[in-house]
Amino acid sequence: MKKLINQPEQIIDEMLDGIVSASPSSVRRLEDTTVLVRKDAPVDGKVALISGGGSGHEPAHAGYIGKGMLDGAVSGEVFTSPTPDQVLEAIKATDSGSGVLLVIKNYSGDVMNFDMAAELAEAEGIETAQVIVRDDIAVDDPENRRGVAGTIYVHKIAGAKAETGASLEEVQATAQKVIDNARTMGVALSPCIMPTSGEPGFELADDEIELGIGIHGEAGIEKRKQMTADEIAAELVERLLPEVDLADQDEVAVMVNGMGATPEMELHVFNRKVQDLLQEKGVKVYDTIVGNFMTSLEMAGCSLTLLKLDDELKELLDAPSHAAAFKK
Amino acid sequence: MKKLINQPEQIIDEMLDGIVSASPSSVRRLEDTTVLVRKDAPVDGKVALISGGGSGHEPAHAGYIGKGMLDGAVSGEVFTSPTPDQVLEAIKATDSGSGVLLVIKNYSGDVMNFDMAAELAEAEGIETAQVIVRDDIAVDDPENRRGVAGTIYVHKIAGAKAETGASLEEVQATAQKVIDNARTMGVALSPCIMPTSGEPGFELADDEIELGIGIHGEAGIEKRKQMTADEIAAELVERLLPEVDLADQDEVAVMVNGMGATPEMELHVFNRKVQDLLQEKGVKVYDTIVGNFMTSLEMAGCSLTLLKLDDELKELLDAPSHAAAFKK
Amino acid sequence: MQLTVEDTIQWLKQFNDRLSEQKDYLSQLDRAIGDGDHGINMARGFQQVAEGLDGDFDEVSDVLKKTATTVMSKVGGASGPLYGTAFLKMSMECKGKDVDAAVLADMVEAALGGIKQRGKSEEGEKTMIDVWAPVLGTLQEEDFDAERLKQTAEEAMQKTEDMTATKGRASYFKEKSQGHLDPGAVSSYYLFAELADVIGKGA
Amino acid sequence: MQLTVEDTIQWLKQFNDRLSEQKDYLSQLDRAIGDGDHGINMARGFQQVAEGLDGDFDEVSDVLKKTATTVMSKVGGASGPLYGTAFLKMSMECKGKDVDAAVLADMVEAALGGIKQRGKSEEGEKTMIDVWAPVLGTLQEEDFDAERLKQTAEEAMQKTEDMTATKGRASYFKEKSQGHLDPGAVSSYYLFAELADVIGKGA
Ligand SMILES: Nc1ncnc2c1ncn2[C@@H]1O[C@H](COP(=O)(O)OP(=O)(O)O)[C@@H](O)[C@H]1O
Ligand SMILES: Nc1ncnc2c1ncn2[C@@H]1O[C@H](COP(=O)(O)OP(=O)(O)O)[C@@H](O)[C@H]1O
Ligand SMILES: [Mg+2]
Ligand SMILES: [Mg+2]
Ligand SMILES: [Mg+2]
Ligand SMILES: [Mg+2]
Repeated sequence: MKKLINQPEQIIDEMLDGIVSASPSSVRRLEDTTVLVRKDAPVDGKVALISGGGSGHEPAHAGYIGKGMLDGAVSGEVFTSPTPDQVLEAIKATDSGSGVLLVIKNYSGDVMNFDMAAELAEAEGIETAQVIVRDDIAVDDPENRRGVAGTIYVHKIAGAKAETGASLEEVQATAQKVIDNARTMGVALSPCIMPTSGEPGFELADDEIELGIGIHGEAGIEKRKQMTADEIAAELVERLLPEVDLADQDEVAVMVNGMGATPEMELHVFNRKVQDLLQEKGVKVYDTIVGNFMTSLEMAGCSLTLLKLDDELKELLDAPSHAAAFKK
Repeated sequence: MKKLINQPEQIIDEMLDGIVSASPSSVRRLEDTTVLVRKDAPVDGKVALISGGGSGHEPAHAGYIGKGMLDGAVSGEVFTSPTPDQVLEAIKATDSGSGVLLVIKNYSGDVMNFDMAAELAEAEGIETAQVIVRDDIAVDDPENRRGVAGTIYVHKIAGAKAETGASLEEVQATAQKVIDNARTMGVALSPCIMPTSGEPGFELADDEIELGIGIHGEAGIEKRKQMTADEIAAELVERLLPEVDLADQDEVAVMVNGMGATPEMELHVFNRKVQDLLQEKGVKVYDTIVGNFMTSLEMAGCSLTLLKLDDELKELLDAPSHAAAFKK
Repeated sequence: MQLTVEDTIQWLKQFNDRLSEQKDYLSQLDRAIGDGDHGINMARGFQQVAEGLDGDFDEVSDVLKKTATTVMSKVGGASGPLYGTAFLKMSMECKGKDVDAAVLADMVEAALGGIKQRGKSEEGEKTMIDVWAPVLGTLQEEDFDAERLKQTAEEAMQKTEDMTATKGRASYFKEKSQGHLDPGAVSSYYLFAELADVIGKGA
Repeated sequence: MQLTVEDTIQWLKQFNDRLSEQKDYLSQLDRAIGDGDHGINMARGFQQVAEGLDGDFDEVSDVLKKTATTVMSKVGGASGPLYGTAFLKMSMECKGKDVDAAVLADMVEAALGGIKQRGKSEEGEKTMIDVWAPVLGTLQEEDFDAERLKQTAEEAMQKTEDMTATKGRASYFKEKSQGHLDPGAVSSYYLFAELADVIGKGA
């Protein structure tokens, strides 16, 4: 697999500089770290939002930095959680005195590293709060569910909440509400290739797809014979709907997320069936986004996220955002 | 190659319905056509912009429909120009009486089909004007150069001009100014696969890249041994700079465009070197965008576009846009 | 010779059959020096043409007119407008006329003119024109001969192999376009081969 | 037995050598039931540890403290905080003390407690804990024996093969995680094997 890179060991460093050089007026890098923050951080009187994790999920997480979403993003090596010292730097650089919310995806590594950073921040007198995203229904045990594309909604909605001047506790509560109401499931048509080893994360035969994948090139829960876009849409919708627990008047937000190498054309074909199915089942769709939001390098496939909305979430979802990867 | 599709013959139809179902409040499809237009088309007192071409370049072209950019987009089969009757429908649906500008990429098929549509429109008493995008310097003869990613700048800037209430002639002149000042070159790391035949557009050995590719899976001008991201950046910058003809105080806009399957991480790595090189050479960068703007299905690789700016172009580039794929 | 309404319908149906048989071959030719869709484009369009030929037609011109509009709206790409224009010009040329050898020559002359104008191209640029032009030469000779028509088209098609493309997608390949047949020239050869076949049988 | 500052440095250098030798193997183990980076993570971090061991250290605790901070800031993933915590707890436990067999047992006990707390995990969940816990058992026996330490670690590591993962990335594989060694258990085995080697030579 050919990649548009230089030394694999330099890839994160070079990526971060590349991101900043594209948006020098809105994003800056903390020297000698893998942390990017809003150019104007810390923002006075505002709770700061920090997210992050392993790299390879671009535009997550740095693409979501900007007014209305994140104040900072911490990047680890490819698919490897960043270390506590890096997270701490992000916390220190974005805290305006109003406290910092850490948006953590539910992986052992992310949880532990961010948690250690929170302990270190506490020692320095900075108040932090955490939310742990666990939207991936491919994992049965709700406690053990991974954080995947639903994280984007947490950034967007909690980010908008923070812009209202809400307290750390309030922003945390809103973020938690998003987490409680977001459910995702994904499918891979082909694996991604680790830049360091040049090896695929799993093997798929020419006529196989992988259901219930995470976002780190790890294998999914089930291999299936190749299915059509419509069949995959039906499978995901059917698995997700019981999990979002909709009452009659509830509306949902829909995210069709490409895993990195799926042509946008195919995402639209997939979305068409998703919308048809939701309509058939009487589910009202308030908002839909289609694109690459939380990727796994050059994996082919997609994930589907449903987020149950209430009035607060709708208003915050519609609020402006200046993030490079999520302008609103 | 696995694809997230149903019947290959249905792919365009389903994609178009999918796009509309994601943005039902901003885009609509003209019944029994492959034309998408602004929901509020025709827009009173405004010159309309129509673009289009073969499909497979998503988010081009329908993703650029919206206030500040296109009024309509016409989609052909994958990599095949749409037919005159379809273009005519787009013209009729978007003309408010102020005339319609056709943004055409310089391919025999596109030029002929849009031209025939213009003749038909004339017969119906609708005024049209045309611009022909030819930014791809991989083709030596300037007259014969293909239209590629530079087309996005034409959409953006001429679209903003149209929103000012400018006349058809003025909008055409601005579009032509963009064309005269935009230059692009691309490179492929792997070919794309035609959904109909399942065949790749060209063959590349494991250690080869293809320089000077177009956007239709056609082969490029030169096969090269695998190069690093920095080497490719240097090659493209060196070829482009003499073609943009910069004076001392000139500023440029930079577009790093992914061909469809290149992880965004790699685009940032590539962009870093581009920016370094431009800085070294004393070229002032006014604006940079990095992402998938004009793709070739799941081709891996990227293109680099440089656009020389003047005050008018800067102002119009900065103007708001509501297009799904280019919010500003 | 005489080309009737039935002959014309037969011609177009045979052409469609040939295209659907050779669809992959034509696309493969186009993959070498283009974008690999010529067979798909032509087969898609002429399938529709064939399906529209069951109605009543007063004269040859009407059949060709209907063909032209279908081709223009169903083929797409470069070949759509070019074949569409060709059929339209042929239709206009024979309007109100019986199609004998002389009228046929005039029709092909009009079509060739239309293709050149639409494509802004000339002979020798490695396109379908390089079949249409020699075919016109043959038709303009005194004694019409179906076999010679077919042979001329075939030889002309073969000659595109050594040419260098300067129009259409193949032109991006410059010298590398040599050694490959032009797909549009091959489909044009099929068109005239089937015409020769129909006329040959009728004569 | 006695673990000196030099022994400790030697131990960590040997561990680093072992990790860089086995980097691909560890990553391959992680590819089967995780995300394929355990070897890369560990090798990256302990390379830095090894490079930082050339300074002057007053006591074993200082070596371990420095190791802990380097591991925490250079390894990342799940193994970073876990090994980092382990070394930090060991360092705190032996502060101001000479490291004999009894202190070593206390150190591993503290480390194991730290890992469990940090990872919210217990024995039997197919993680590195399943090596650390049996190793602690051996160290807590009366007569210290380097060879037995190594054997215990090795057997414990082997036993993770049949376990079902309930923590970390491997837990997503559920029953399918059976039949694969846990990568963190294997790297922990290397850690104790090199410790046994250093102590064995010193004794
Ligand atoms: N400018 C032109 N003039 C004449 N014929 C042309 C021109 N451009 C293309 N062609 C013909 O069209 C054929 C290609 O048709 P097709 O593959 O269907 O369209 P596209 O090139 O748009 O994919 C070429 O083989 C050539 O014969
Ligand atoms: N919660 C946990 N408690 C104890 N050990 C764990 C836990 N999670 C993971 N591990 C250990 O970490 C190892 C994986 O480390 P590594 O691959 O470096 O990190 P990651 O899983 O983040 O990619 C596993 O093999 C396991 O031994
Ligand atoms: Mg990892
Ligand atoms: Mg084509
Ligand atoms: Mg073609
Ligand atoms: Mg791992």
